[in-house]
Amino acid sequence: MVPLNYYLILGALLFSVGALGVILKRNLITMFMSVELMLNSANLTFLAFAREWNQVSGQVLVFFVMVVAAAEAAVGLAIVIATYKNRKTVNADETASLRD
Amino acid sequence: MFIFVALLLPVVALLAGRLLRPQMGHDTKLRPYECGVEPETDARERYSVRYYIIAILFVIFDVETIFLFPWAVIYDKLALFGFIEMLVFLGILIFGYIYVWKKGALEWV
Amino acid sequence: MDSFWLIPILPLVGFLANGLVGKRLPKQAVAWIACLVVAASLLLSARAFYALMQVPPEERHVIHPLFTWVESGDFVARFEFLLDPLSAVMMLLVTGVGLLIHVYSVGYMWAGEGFYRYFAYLNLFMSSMLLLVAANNLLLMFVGWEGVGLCSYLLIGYWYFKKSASDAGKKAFVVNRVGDFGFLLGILLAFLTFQTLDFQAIFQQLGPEGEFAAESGKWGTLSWIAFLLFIGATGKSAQVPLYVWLPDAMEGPTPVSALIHAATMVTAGVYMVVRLNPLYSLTPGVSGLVATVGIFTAFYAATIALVQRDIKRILAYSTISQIGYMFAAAGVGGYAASIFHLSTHAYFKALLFLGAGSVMRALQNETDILRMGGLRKYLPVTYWTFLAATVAISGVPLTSGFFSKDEILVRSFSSGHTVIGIVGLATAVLTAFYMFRLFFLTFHGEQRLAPELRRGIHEPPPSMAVPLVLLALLSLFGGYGYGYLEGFLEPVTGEPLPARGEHSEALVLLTAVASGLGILAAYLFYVRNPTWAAAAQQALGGAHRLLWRKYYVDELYDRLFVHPLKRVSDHFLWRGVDERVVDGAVNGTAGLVRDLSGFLRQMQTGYARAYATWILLGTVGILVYYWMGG
Amino acid sequence: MPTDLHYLAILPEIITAATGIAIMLLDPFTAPQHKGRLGWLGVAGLLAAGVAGAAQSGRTMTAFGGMVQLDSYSVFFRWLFFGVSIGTILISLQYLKREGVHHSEFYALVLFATTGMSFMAASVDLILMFIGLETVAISTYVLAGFKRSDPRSNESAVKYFILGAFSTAVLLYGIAFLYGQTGSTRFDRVAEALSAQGPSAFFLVGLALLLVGFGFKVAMAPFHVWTPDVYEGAPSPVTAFLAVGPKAAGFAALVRVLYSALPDMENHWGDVLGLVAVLTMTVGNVAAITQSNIKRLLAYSSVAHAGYLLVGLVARNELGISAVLYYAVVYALMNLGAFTVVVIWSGAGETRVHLSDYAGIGFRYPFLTGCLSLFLLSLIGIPATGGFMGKVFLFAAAVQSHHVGLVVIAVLNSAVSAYYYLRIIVIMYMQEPAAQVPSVEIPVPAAVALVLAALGTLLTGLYPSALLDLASRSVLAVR
Repeated sequence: MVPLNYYLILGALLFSVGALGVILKRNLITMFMSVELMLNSANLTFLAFAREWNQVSGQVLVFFVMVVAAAEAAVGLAIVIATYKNRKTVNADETASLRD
Repeated sequence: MFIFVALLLPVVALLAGRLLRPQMGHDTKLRPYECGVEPETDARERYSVRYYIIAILFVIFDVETIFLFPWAVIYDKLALFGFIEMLVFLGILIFGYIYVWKKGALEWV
Repeated sequence: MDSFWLIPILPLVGFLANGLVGKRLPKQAVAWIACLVVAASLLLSARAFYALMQVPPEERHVIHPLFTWVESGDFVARFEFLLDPLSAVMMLLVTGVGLLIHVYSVGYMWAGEGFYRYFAYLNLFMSSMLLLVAANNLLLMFVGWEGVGLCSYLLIGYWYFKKSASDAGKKAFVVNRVGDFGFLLGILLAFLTFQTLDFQAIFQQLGPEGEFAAESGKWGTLSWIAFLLFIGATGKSAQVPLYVWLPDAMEGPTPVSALIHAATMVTAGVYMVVRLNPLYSLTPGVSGLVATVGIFTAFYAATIALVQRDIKRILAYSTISQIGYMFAAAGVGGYAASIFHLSTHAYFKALLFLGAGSVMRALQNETDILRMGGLRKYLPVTYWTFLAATVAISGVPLTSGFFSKDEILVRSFSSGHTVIGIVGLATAVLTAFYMFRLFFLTFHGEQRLAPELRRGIHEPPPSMAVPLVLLALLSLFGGYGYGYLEGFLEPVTGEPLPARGEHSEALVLLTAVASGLGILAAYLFYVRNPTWAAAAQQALGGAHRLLWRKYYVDELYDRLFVHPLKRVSDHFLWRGVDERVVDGAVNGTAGLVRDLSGFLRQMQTGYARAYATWILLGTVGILVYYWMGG
Repeated sequence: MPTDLHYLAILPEIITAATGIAIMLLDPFTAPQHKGRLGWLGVAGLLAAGVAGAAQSGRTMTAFGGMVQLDSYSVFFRWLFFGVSIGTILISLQYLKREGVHHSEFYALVLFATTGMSFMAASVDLILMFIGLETVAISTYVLAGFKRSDPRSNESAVKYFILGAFSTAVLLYGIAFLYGQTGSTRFDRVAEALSAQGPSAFFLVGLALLLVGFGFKVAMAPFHVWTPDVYEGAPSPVTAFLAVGPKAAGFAALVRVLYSALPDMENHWGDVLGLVAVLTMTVGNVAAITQSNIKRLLAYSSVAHAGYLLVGLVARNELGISAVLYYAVVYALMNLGAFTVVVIWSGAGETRVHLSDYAGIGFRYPFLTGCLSLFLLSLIGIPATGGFMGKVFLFAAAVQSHHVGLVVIAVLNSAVSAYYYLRIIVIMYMQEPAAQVPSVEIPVPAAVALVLAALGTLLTGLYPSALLDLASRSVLAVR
C-alpha cells in the first residue's frame, strides 16, 4: 500500500505546478486549466486523507468539488468566449486595460 | 529494482520498434487519415463557437450525473425518501434543460 | 429647570426646518425661525441658570436622561444632558452671544444667495456646540465636538465658489481631524481605564476614595488620557501646533468668524479641560504642558499679529493668543479664571469681528488696514463700539478684559508659575500694541482708501448696530461679576481661590502698566509719528519678514506632512490615470525612490498573473510566519 | 431516511433558490419590456425569505447531519443579505434597461448568490461553507461580466474569475489539511480534535490557506489586488453588491470558522489578522487618496473598511464580534447608498464616473448629493452616523483587549481617510460645475433604496442600541 505521504507530496507538487501555471502562463485557457489542476490536487489530498481515515465523507466532498469545478468550468469558458468576442484574443496580458 | 525495470521497459520497447520496423515513409502515409477523402484544410483550424457552447452544456449535465452513483448504491436504504430527493434533483436539472432549450442554446445556427 | 434638555435640541429643530423647507420660505421667515429658536434656547438657559442659583450649591447638578444610546455588555453610553454651574454658564454664553450674531447676520447676509442654507448651518453649529457643552459623557461630548468641526467646515467654505474659501474649509476640517484623532484615542483609553465614560463616574474614581488617587503625580495612564484629550483641544482651540486652520478660517462670512472665535468651536477645548479638571488636577505633568503650550501660543500668536495687515487675520491671531491665555490659566489650576476669560473674550471678540464686518461691509470687503484710515467720522457707531472692544482686549483698567487677564496673571504668580506670569505680562503689552495699531490704522489718521470706495460708506442698519452696542456694553462692564462667577462655579472647579497674595495689588498695577505701554507705543508709532513704523520695519527687515510670513509654519507643514503623504500615495501605489503626469513625477525623483516605487507599482499593473503572484506571495508569507513559529 | 433533515431550518434558502429558478423558467415566456416584473418577483421572493427567517428567529437547531445551524447568528446575516439583495435589485431595475442588458438572469443570479451567502453564514461544516462560497463566487463571476459586449465589464469578469478560482483552490487545499488532521469537516469536531492534539503543522497549514481564501473574499491586503480592477469594470450595481454582500458573507463565515472550529488557535490567527488589518487599512486608505475614478476610490475604501472590520475580529472578545456584525450592517447601508448615487449619476454607458464629473452638482441635485454626502460622512466616521458608532464599537473592543497599537493605527487611518472622502464633497459643492450640467432622472425604485439606506445610516448613528443589541445577542451563538 502506498503511504499517505506519497499522495500528499504528489498533491503538493500538482498544486505548485498549478499555481505556477496561473502565474506564468498568458493564455486564459491555460491559466484556467492550471486552476483546475490546483483543485484536483486538493481533491487528491482529500481522497488520500479519506482513505487514511477510512471514511466516505472525504470522497463525498470530492464529488461536490467536482461538480463545483464543472460549473466553474462552464462559467469560465463562457467568460473566455465573451473575451474572445470582444477582443479577438485570449491572451490574459492583453486584457489588462483596467489598472492604476 | 522495480523502478529500473519500469524505466527500462518503455525505452527498450520504443528502441526495438524503431530498429525493427520497415522505413517506408512517404507523403501519403504522413497525411492525416480522413476516411480516404483528401483533406481540404489544415486540421488545426478554429472550431465554431457552437462547439464550445455544446461542450459547456455537456460538462454541466454530465458531471451532475455523478450524484446518481452514490445514490444508486444505497438506494435500498434511502427508499421512498431517496427517490423523491432524486426527483427534486433531476427536476432542477430538467428545469435547466428547459431553460437552455427555450433560450435557443441548442439550436445549431 | 427640567426643560433645559431642549436647549441643544431647539437649534437643531431650526436647522431641520430651514434645511428642509427653507428654500421655499421667504427670507423673513428663515431669519425669524433661526433667531427665534436661538432666542428660545437663550431664555431656557437663563431660566436654568436662575433655577440653579435658587438651590443650594451641592444640589446644583441635574442630569436629564433622554435615552440609553448604546448598551452592550459593559459598554454603556447614555444620551443625557448635564446641567451644572459650568454648563449653565457656557450655555448662557453660547446662546447669548450666538443670538446677537444671528441677529447681526440677518442684516449682513441679506443680500447674498443661499440665505436659508447659511442659517441652517448656523443653527446646526449652535446645536452642536450646545450638545458639546451639555453632554454628560465623553462620547456624547465627542459628537458635539465633531459636529462643530463639521459645521465650521461648512461655514468657512460657505462661499464655495471661492477656491481659497473651500481650501480653508478643508484645511480646518483636516487639521481638526488630526486633533480629533488624539481626542478619540483619549476617549478610548479613558474607557479602557475607567470602564465608563460618564463624567461623574470617572470623577468618582479620581476622587480621594477612588483607586486612581494614588497615581497622582506620576506620568501614568491618567496622564496619557489627559495628554491625548489635550491634543484634541489643541486642534479645536487652535493652539500650537495645530492652530494653522484658524487664520484661514476668516475666508468664511465675517459673522461666522465671530461665532467660531467668540462663543463656539475654539472655546470647546478650554471647556473640555475645565470640565475634566479633576483629571487635570491629578496630572501635574500634563497640566504644566497645557499651561506652557497655552502661554507659548499666546505670545507666539501675538508676535505674528504685530505685523499683519488683514483686519480679520489680526483678529484671528489675537483669538489664538487669547485662547492661549485661557489654557495657561487652566494649566496653572485657575479653572474659574479660565472660564471667566473665556466669557469676557466672547464679548469683545464677537464685537471685534462684528465691527470688522461692519467696516468691511462699508468698504465693499476691503480687509487691508493699510488701505483704510480715518473711518472715525464715517462710522461713528462702529468706531465707538470697536473702541470699547479694543480697550477691553487690551486690558485697560476697569474693562472686562482687564479683570479677567489680571485674574489669570494673579493665578499664575500665586501658584508659583512665575515664568508664565511674566510671559503673560509681556503678551499683554504686545496685545495692547497690535490691537491699537489695528484700531488707529483703521479709524484714525489720514484716509488711504481707494477713491472709488469713498462714496457709499455708510453705517450698518439697526439690526446690525444693536448687537454691536449690546456687546460693547458687555465688553466694558462684563467683568464685574467675577467674584460671583467664581463662587458659582465652585461646585465644578473645586478649589476655593486662596486669598490673594501680597503681590496682587502690584500685579493690578503691572497689568495696567502693560496695557498702557502697548497703547502708548501704538499711539507713538501709528498716530504721532507714522514714519517710525516704516523705519522700524526697515530696520528689522529679517524679523519682520519672519513674522509677516507667520514663521513659515504653513510652508513647513506642507513640506513635512502634505507632500510626503501625497508622494507616497502617488509613487508607491498609484499608477496614474494620466500616466504622463505620474511618469513625469517619477522621473523627477531620485533613483532609489524610482526603483522602490517601480517595484511597488507592480501591484496594480492590471495583469491577472501579477495579482495571482501577490496572492501567492501573501500565502507564502503567512506560511513562513507560522513556520518560523510566530 | 436520515432523521435530522429539518428542511424548515433552510426554508429561507429554499425560497430564494426556488425564486431564482422560477425567474429563469419564466424568463423565456416574458416579453422583453416586462422583464422588470421578474425583478419584482425576486424582491418578493427575498421578502418572503426574510419573513421565513423572522419566523425562525429565537430558535436554535442543527440540521442535515450537523452541516447547517439555525441560530440567531445565521438569522442576523440572512436579514442582512436579503436586504442587500433587495437593494441591489432595486437599483438594477432601471440600470439594466438603461444599459441595454435587461436580462432577467441578473435577478436570478442575485438570488442564487444570496442563497450561497446565506449558507455561508449558516454552515457549521467546511463542505457546506465551501459550496456556499462557490455558489456566491460563480454567480458573481457572471454578474461582473454581465455587460457581455462591454470589454471593461468582460475584463473585470475575467480577472475576478481567474483570481477567484485561484483563491478558491487555495481555500479548498486548506480545508483538505484540516480534514486530514481531524477526520471531520464539522466545526465542532475540528475544534475537539484541535483542543486534543494542539496546533500541529497540518492545522497551521490549513489555517494559513483558509485565511488566504477568505482574505481574497473580503479583500484583505495583499489579497485585495483584484478589487480595484474588478470593481471598476463591473456594472455599478454589481460593484455595489460585490462590495457589500460577498464581503459581509466572507466575514460571517470567517468569524464562524475561526471561533467555532479553531478557537484554540486564536493567538495564531489573531496575530496574522492583526498584521493584515494594519496592512489592509493602510494600503486601502493611502491608495484611495489619489484615485480619480469614483468606483475605484470606493473600491479602495472598501479595502480599508475590511481592515477596520478585522480590528473587531482581532479584538477576540464579545464586543468585537458584535461590532463586526454591527459594522457589517452599517457598511452595507452606506456603501450600497453611495453606489446607488454612482449608478444614477453615471448615466448611460457609465460615462460619468470620474470625480470631475461630480463638480458643482451639489446644489443642482440636492437629493442625490445630500445622500452621497451623508454616506461619505458616515464612511469617514462623523458622529450621528452609523459609521461613527461602528468605528467606536470596533475600536473600543480592540482597546478592551489591549490592542492599543492597532487602535492607534486604525484611528490614524480613519483620520487620513477623511481627506479623500471629503474631496468628493468639496468637488460636489465647492467647485465650478462643468459648462453644462447633464440632467439625470432618478428612478423611483433606486430613490427608495437611497432613502432607506440614508435613514438606516442615520438611525444606526443616532440610536445604535437596537442594532447593537441584536448583534450582541446573535454573537452568543458563535462564542
